Amino acid sequence: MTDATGASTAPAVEAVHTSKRFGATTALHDVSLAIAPGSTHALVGRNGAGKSTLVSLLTGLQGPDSGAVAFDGRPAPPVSDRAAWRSRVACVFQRSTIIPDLSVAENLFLNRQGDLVRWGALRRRAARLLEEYAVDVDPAARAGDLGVEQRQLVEIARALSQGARFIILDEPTARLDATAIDRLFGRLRALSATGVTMLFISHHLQEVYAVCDTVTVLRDARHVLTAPVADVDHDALVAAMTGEAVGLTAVEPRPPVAAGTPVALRLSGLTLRDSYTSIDVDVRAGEIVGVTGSGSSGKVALAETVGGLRRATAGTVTVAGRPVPPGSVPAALAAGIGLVPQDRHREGLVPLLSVAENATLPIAASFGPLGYVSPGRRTATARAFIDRYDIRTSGPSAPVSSLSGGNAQKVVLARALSASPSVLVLINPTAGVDVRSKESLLGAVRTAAGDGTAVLMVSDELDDLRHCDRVLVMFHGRVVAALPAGWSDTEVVAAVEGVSQ
Amino acid sequence: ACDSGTAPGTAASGGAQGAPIAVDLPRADSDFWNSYAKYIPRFAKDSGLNLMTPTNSQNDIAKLVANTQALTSQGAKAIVMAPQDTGAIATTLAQLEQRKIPVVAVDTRPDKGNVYMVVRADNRAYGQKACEFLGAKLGGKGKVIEFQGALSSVNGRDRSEAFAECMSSKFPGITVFAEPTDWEGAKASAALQTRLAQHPDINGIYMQAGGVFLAPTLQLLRTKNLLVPPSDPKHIFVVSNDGIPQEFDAIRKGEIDATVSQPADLYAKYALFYAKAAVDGRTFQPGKTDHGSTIVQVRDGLLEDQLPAPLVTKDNVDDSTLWGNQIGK
Amino acid sequence: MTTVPARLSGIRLARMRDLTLVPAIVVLLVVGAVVDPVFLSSANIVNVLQQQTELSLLVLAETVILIGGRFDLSLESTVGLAPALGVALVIPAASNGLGTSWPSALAVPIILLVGLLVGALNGLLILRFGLSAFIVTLGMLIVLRGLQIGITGGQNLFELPPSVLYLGNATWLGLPLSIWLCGLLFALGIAALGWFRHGRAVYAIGGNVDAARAAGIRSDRVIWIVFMVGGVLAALAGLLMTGRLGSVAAAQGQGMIFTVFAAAVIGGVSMDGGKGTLFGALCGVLVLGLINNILTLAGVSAQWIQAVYGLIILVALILARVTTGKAQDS
Amino acid sequence: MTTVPARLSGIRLARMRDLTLVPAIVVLLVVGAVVDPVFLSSANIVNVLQQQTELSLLVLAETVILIGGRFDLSLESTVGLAPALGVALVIPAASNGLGTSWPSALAVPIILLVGLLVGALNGLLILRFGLSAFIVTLGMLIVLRGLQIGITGGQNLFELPPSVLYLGNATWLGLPLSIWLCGLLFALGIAALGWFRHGRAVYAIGGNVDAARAAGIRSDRVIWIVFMVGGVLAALAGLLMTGRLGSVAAAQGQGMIFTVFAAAVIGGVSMDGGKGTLFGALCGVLVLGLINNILTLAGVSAQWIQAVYGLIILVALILARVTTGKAQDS
Ligand SMILES: Nc1ncnc2c1ncn2[C@@H]1O[C@H](COP(=O)(O)OP(=O)(O)OP(=O)(O)O)[C@@H](O)[C@H]1O
Ligand SMILES: Nc1ncnc2c1ncn2[C@@H]1O[C@H](COP(=O)(O)OP(=O)(O)OP(=O)(O)O)[C@@H](O)[C@H]1O
Ligand SMILES: [Mg+2]
Ligand SMILES: [Mg+2]
Repeated sequence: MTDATGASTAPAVEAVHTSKRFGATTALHDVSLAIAPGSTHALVGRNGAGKSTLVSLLTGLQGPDSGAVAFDGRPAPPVSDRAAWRSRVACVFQRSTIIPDLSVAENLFLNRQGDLVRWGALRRRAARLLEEYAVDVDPAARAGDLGVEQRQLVEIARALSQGARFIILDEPTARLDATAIDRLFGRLRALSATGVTMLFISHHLQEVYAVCDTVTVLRDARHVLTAPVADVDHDALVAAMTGEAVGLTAVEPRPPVAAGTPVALRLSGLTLRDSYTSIDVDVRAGEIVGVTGSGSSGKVALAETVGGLRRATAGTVTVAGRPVPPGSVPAALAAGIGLVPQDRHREGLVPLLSVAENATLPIAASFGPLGYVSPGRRTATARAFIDRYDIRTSGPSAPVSSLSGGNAQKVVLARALSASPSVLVLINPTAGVDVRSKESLLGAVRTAAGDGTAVLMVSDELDDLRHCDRVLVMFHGRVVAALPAGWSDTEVVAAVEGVSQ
Repeated sequence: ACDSGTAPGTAASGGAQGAPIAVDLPRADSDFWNSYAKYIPRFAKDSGLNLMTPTNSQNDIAKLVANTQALTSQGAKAIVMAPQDTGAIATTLAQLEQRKIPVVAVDTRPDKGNVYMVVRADNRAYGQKACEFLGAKLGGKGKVIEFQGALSSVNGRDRSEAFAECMSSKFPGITVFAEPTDWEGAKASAALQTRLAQHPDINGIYMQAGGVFLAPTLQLLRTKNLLVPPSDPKHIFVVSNDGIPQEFDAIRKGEIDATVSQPADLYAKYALFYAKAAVDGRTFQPGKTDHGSTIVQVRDGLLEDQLPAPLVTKDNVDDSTLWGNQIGK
Repeated sequence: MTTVPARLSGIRLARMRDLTLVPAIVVLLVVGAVVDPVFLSSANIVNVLQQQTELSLLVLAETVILIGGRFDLSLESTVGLAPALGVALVIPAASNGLGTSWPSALAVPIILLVGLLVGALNGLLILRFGLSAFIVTLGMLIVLRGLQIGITGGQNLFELPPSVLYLGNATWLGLPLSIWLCGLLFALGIAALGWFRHGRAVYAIGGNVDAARAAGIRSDRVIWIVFMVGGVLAALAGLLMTGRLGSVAAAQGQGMIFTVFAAAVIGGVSMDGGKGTLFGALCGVLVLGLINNILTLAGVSAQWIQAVYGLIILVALILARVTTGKAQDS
Repeated sequence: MTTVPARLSGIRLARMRDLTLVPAIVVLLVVGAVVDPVFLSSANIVNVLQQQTELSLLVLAETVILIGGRFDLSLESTVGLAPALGVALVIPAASNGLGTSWPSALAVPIILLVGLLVGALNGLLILRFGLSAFIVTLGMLIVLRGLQIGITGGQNLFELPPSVLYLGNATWLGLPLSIWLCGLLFALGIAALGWFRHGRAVYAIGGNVDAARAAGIRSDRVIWIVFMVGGVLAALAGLLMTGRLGSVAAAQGQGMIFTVFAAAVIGGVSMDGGKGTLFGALCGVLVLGLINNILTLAGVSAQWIQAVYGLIILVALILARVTTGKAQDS
């Protein structure tokens, strides 16, 4: 299957007229895709366009309703023959496939341990692999105890180490920080150089341009275009994804917050042992303050403390001059703090409940007297959220587990904003959200700020941070830099890496 | 709502004429009650009764109540039941009394409420007989282990109390280890094993139900090499209760020494006899009966026909009138 | 991807899952009528309903606890202990009482209070000490059953004050009071779980306790209350049973918990939490009750009745699965 | 964030969770010795072990099934049905047999085969039809128990062929064969679950079935095999019990499943799947056995023995919780 043998090389992987429906939802409609051997192929599209569904067909987790999948010109193995699939394709799935109660080492070599497991050797192999990918994780640790980012790195290391000649990465970067992404890209380029074929999914279009040679766009379950990346510029790509011929608008500078505006959120001397120390931050009403830092900087723990998920060992959080009782979400809510938690699957959503119910959990009390929750009013509110935040769903009563990743994230944001909080704490709010939705999400945050909400936004994404009035950079549990609007990307990256000053 | 007489002829086992008579079996998992269940249709046929298909309440009082209601809906004119839980049946009895459906209680006596007749053997006498037999055999001293039933069972309680009273008053030299077993053979076996480790000189066993305890006990004694003839000083004297054929076999082989034969055949026969008598409107007085038993008035309005329950030993084990010698085999 | 048909079908599906057992109930009603015309008589139907009242209260309690993602095995022992203690405290020692001879008006309040305390204790051990609900309530089951035997010496109590007898015996407008009571409590429960904030919170906690907590739900408090309500309902079931049977049996309630789980799970309640409805659970209770009644009326031989009963449950399940096309979870 | 202490503590924690019950066992041994010096005699210890053999085989089966994220309630009925069927097919009708009078050498193979078939059927219904494991195995429990009563007419079977008696009675090197057998099977089980790919697959499936499937594990096949192994182990337990008690009781095994779950969960096995070890479960079995033995030796009054038993379990749990500082899951 080398190119040298002739022009009629079969595609490394091919989906031919595949369709897939879930109940009344058509997730894929007659989509065809062929990936040339050795190429790095990008798959883009808005949330719910059908990307992950296509991945599930290409990895044999689900069979198509119609159409077929082929590898190297030969039909794909039957869905039941998992071993055959695994020899053809490795995948980093969008949803975590880590088994929390097993060790990191075992997760890395799941079902590849050999018939008789030699634990010492397995741990050493795992340690070598992790070292190779520069993941600072103990192979003997329980996988469920890892942070989101470490878990993602373990999944990536697992997929890349399987030795398959075709690798799919479904939004691998959504949960990684900048340095980790750089390292990943280095690794992908090296693999590509050895002739490995890749399918890469991301909502960061600059990443598509950085690592891919060809791009395929899906829109509303249909194939829209396939072209070399060099032939489609950024605006054209966005237009293909959204179906509108409008480019992205640049981030509008926000009017500075007036000097006399009262402080809405004050953190004084906030300390959480082993995580962060003596954090003093004031956020004024209407101000958006960004917080960034590397994986172990303590930024997430800080945000979770403000949201009431953790109890600080010292220091206080005050909202509008009143101290907030620590370590209690209801108290934080009562004080007017809304939170978008880090992991939407773990602490963001109740999968079996409807979109409407998930989005309105904190404000259920407002839908009627004596705790009565009027379904009509709840549905109406939810419908307004679905419109405002552009949530792609079959309706307010659909279970939130049927949503695509990005749309689920929008439900979490809708929930945090539902109570019209005076302080909004966001942790990676746009993780896994498509470009256009990202705009509308951040637009909603800006609108909230414009209405006087103080926003504390923890994010690794420069695009998110660009909407902030100032950005605090944390390093090893301390704020090491405060950058006013107008910073350059390199300034932030340098501060995050701890090389500034 | 529903009064008697509205139900059409729903008797499941047709053939015979006359008022339908219902029987509820208390359980289907013990040899004694299974023998009883086999005798019921046989005697019903013999005396030409219109017997409805017997129901089974699986030792569950709620099921018994439900069965009773279903049977009355289907037109039963008399009900034979064996309420193992003797307290919980009071309300049902009151309701049946209101509807003028006579009840014959077999094996147990309701704690409260009236029935037409109680047909049972005297369970206190079982405990008494076992105690006297063991006491005599052991010469008034030694150690005896007793497998009790469940504390919530009136029959078990009667046997335990009578046994304990008799032992303490007549044979104070005998130490009794009373083991609660919930009628489970495995529990009895475990208790015996533990006690034998603790007191290797145990020389008597009283088991309140041969059906469940016989095989586990013999098996354990066999593995401990304690199944020896009475002449051997290591012999453990065993008194059982029920009178199933396997107990008789064990007596013949000298593995156990005695059992109290609880008359399954007479239970069935006289339960149906009294049910028919009730439908026919007959009445009975306390005193001797024509079948070798005594009717006693246990409280106002409650008569009990106390059937004889013979102690079976090597001497009379081949008596062909014993029910255990009549079935199967 | 049009949304309108999707929305309709979503609603349809949710409703359908609730109605899964309705065809089974209809089939059972037809079969029952064929087996014996007595079956459809109002007397028989009332009997079936009344016999299921205590079970249905336990199912109500267990369903709410299961939806909240927990477990309670000790309900069946509360059915026995609560009335036993309540009665033993007010009757004279001669009738197997404890000799305290408290005023008999206290019996019913004590019974309900015992249920409340048992629920509170379960909640305390599970939530404060972080113990497994299965094991705590299993231990509690054994302890409570043991306490009942200890207190009563294994005797049945049958000198009951009239207040204790009332609920299980009274008839209102031609129907047993216990049926009215069950109907009312189920209606309340369905309303609370379906349309009230705290009821919805139970679903959220059972579905994902971390997310519920992050959304500001005081999950420990809600679950604690659920356990206490469960205990009170179990005590109430015990009260009804005591009244209906006219005594507190030493083994009262024993073995019920299996049937409770069976009814709830057949009715579509998940053992994993967050899923199921009270209406479904009630249907589960009815199905089991009808099967029992029909088997009795049909006069299935005592030797085979249990096998037939189990088989019908299995077949009913497979049918429910086929008609709704929805896989259940373990 | 240095990794070395984290690694150490990780290992320590995992080990500790396994050893949670060891202090409880030590305490029980001391208490037992104080209660009665006979307790520590080798005869008594052998008794305790032998009495637990059947239970421990069921716990072995249930633990593997629980780790795989499923449930099997029907194990306890296999304990009764498998020997009943195997024996009834070979003994003459006069001894309550079925009248087939097959050669008695077939009895043991038939017994094990029945276990295998029951497990296979459970697996089929659960995996192929997507039914809830709880309900399928509950239905199966009732059906099998019913079948046993139907086949034997509710009679105990007393006439056993010697091959059936052998396993439960024989003694090798001074120890009952059943103890050797249990020890061997547990050793095999611990090795398989700890060091073999298929055993590790059971953990993976119980932990996250989607992830396991994505990793190429044939989860349905593994679970099916686990159910079949469980059935065979239950049949073997029935065989041992039959031999030890010298008959197939009509109620053989009845009520054991509660104790099985109690032992497994006390031993640290999670009802949610993917968590627990066979060693822990074995400790759970021992704890329950020792408590029973000590209560018997101590001669606790029949009236209070159950309450004391339950209380000790609860206290043991709270102690285990306090000593390891690890919350259990519901
Ligand atoms: N299991 C399912 N049940 C019902 N609907 C589903 C299911 N899986 C996916 N869908 C629906 O199919 C559509 C496509 O989903 P998919 O996950 O493929 O989107 P995606 O392109 O990966 O989006 P994202 O960028 O947000 O990850 C969505 O409308 C989603 O709601
Ligand atoms: N409760 C805790 N106990 C012990 N260590 C903790 C605790 N909470 C956080 N840590 C440690 O503190 C450090 C900072 O954690 P945090 O989750 O805030 O990092 P982060 O900067 O948000 O990383 P990421 O971007 O990957 O989410 C980590 O090393 C974490 O392991
Ligand atoms: Mg996706
Ligand atoms: Mg973090």
